Amino acid sequence: MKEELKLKRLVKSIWVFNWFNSCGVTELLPMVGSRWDMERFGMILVDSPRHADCLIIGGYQTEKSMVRVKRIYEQMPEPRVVVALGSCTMSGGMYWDSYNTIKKLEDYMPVDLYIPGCPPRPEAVFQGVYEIMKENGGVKDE
Amino acid sequence: MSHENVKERELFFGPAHPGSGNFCVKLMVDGEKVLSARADPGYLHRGFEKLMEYRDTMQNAVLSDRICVFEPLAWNLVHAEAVDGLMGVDVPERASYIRVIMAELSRIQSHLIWYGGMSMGIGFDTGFKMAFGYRDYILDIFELITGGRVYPAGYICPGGVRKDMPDTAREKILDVLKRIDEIKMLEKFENPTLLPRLKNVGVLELKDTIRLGATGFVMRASGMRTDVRKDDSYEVYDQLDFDIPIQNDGDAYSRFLVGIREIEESIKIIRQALDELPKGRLKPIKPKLSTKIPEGEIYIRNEVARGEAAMHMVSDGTGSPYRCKIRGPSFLHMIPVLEYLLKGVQIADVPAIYWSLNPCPADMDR
Amino acid sequence: MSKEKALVEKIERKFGVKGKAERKRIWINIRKENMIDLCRYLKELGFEHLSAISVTDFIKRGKYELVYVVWSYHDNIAIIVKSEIEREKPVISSVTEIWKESAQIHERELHELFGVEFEGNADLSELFLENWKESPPFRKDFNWREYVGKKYYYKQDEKEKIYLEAGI
Amino acid sequence: MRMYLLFTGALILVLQIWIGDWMKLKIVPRLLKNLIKKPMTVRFPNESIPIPEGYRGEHEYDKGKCISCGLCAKVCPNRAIEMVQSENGRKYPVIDIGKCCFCGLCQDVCHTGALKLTKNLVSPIIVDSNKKEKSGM
Repeated sequence: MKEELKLKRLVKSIWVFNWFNSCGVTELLPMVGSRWDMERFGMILVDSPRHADCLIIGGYQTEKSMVRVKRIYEQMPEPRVVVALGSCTMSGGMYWDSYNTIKKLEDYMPVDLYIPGCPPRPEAVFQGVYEIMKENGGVKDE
Repeated sequence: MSHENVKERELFFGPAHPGSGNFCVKLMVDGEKVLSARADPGYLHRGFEKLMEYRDTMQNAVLSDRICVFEPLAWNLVHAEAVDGLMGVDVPERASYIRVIMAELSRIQSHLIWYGGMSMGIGFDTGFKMAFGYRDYILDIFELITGGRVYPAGYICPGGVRKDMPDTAREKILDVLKRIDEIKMLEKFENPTLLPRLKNVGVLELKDTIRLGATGFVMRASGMRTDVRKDDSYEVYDQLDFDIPIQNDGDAYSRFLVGIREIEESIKIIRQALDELPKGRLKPIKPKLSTKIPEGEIYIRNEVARGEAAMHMVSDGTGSPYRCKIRGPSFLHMIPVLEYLLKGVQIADVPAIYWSLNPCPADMDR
Repeated sequence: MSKEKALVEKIERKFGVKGKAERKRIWINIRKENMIDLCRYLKELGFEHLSAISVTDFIKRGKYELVYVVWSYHDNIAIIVKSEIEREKPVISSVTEIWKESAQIHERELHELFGVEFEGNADLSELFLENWKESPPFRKDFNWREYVGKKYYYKQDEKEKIYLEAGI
Repeated sequence: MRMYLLFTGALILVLQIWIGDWMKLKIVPRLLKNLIKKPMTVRFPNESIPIPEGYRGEHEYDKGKCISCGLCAKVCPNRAIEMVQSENGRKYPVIDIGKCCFCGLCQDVCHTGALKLTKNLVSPIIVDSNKKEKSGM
């Protein structure tokens, strides 16, 4: 694909792919629920990687699930964003000595945003997504 | 390969399917009918039983939150009782009551996740939004009492509870319970579009439940009145009176009905426990690096939201357990029971049956 | 306690083994050979719910200790049957013909994580790990800290010094 | 024109009663109650739920009170605390937020109260894009 044709900037609100793994589930599903309601920011839960812009890795990944995450990441169209939640994606977190979990996510796939916390609160995730959209030009500077 | 002789195709109800958590079922499908199913777990396997051998008691209490991601406090209670039993410590009366209140709150919150997941599985979006909306009020209570929204970080620890329940928590709990009572979740499912999706779908007779290892609400939905809180009672459950809701026809809807009735029972238990809560102040429990678990062996059985959770702990006198076998209820529900139930059903029923077993991939893979 | 004592005497008389009775728990040690007919006898007594099968790896004695926990819904008691097998060549006959599918899945997990051979179990295929070549991961001699240090951590990364000092 | 509206309104009501049984009309009172009730959504940027006391958030460390006993480094389940030699010869704990699981064991084990968990949240960390190309796929 020629360089300038590749769409660099994210010009619409983020659609999140439904790969709510490990501990992220208990904090991401309330975000989809009506109390935090991420749809106010235009973030919709999408069921196929083809429509998704953002892949939220919700915590530790095992060897087996890392294979699937890579395949999902390759299927996502180009202006894609990877958000990694929790300390398990940064440094192995609580399972630093487990034989089956991935210790550092950046060895396996490019990550755009780390959100510390175990698991992080919905406010922190919203703030992170806001910064991602500001970084990728999706937000008109008010 | 022409289409005539290809009868069976393999379909993945896979790890990234919107209806299924991180758990994959390989379905051999002929047209719309599922011929056979084969579970393929292991996406969340962290090797918990060996992780606990490298950590001492207080670190294990923090680690035991994450065995089942949906109900951390119930597994805290299992681990705390195993260590208390080995060390021969009997917990102060007030701490035991607080443990029961927190375990029942965690059961209500876990049933709300199940209600939301079941609605998402069969496409009833208002139920999903409502369930996760009201569950958040319980997370506010957890935040007030244990300091963490989702993970209590070992709040129920060996020897009692990490810090005492603040006095403001009582009104907050009663107010949230009133709110959950008001939403009358059952009536939302009594409509002609949802009931046929669950009525006599995935029927499990009583004689098959014991053979397949089903426990908890799956057996109660098939007509067996059994509850570990009453048969093998622990903490102060024998001093509280609550009854066990059962159904008889064992299909997806009756499993769901038993679950929702259990929420009303849990609300009754919490109200009783709050009234009988003994006065007094509990000393906060400080982690000590020198705690030694005396040599011995114990087998603890608890009733968690998904069924019977058990832990077999062997200790050899050092600070950390020598061997700690964790028996999660979803391990039996999602492999033998699900494979048995999925034979011969339509593909459209697979999410309904899957979600009717209150699946938790985390405590299946451990 | 009276029900537990009566049960323990009945089993001791029939199998000549020593049993310990606590509240709602009975602990029995038995030799590998007649463990199967004790399990069959317990199934007839009404202990039809197999709660868990677990293996404890006593590396000092060179023995695996298999633990079968069965529960009776009739008289609400759990019997824990323990029998020892060799650690190097762990082989024992399977209990799947007594407690059908629930025993089968427990044995399949223990086969993968501990390497125990269950004769008579139809399906001991892999469960949690995909094409795992090393020795069974939950044995005591498979040191996780070494394996993880080799596979995941790099010596030269400054932030991982604290893990490498932890005896990886 | 008004006569026409009244007529269709009545027709719809009759049809509704004739098709749906009376049970369905029971929902109308709850429908009105919900219309008046405030929605439960927390409008995040302007509104936020108050974080109670004792919430386990970011760390706050007071070097004066610290007697560098090293207990917090031993008790941390994630090994997030490292005792680092400082110029005056004593060792002081350094906490790596990327490893920490905010369990609060270090706060409880520290009997001089030097290490406390405050109520404020931890801010997200953006990975700058030029470093991103380096990481392997």
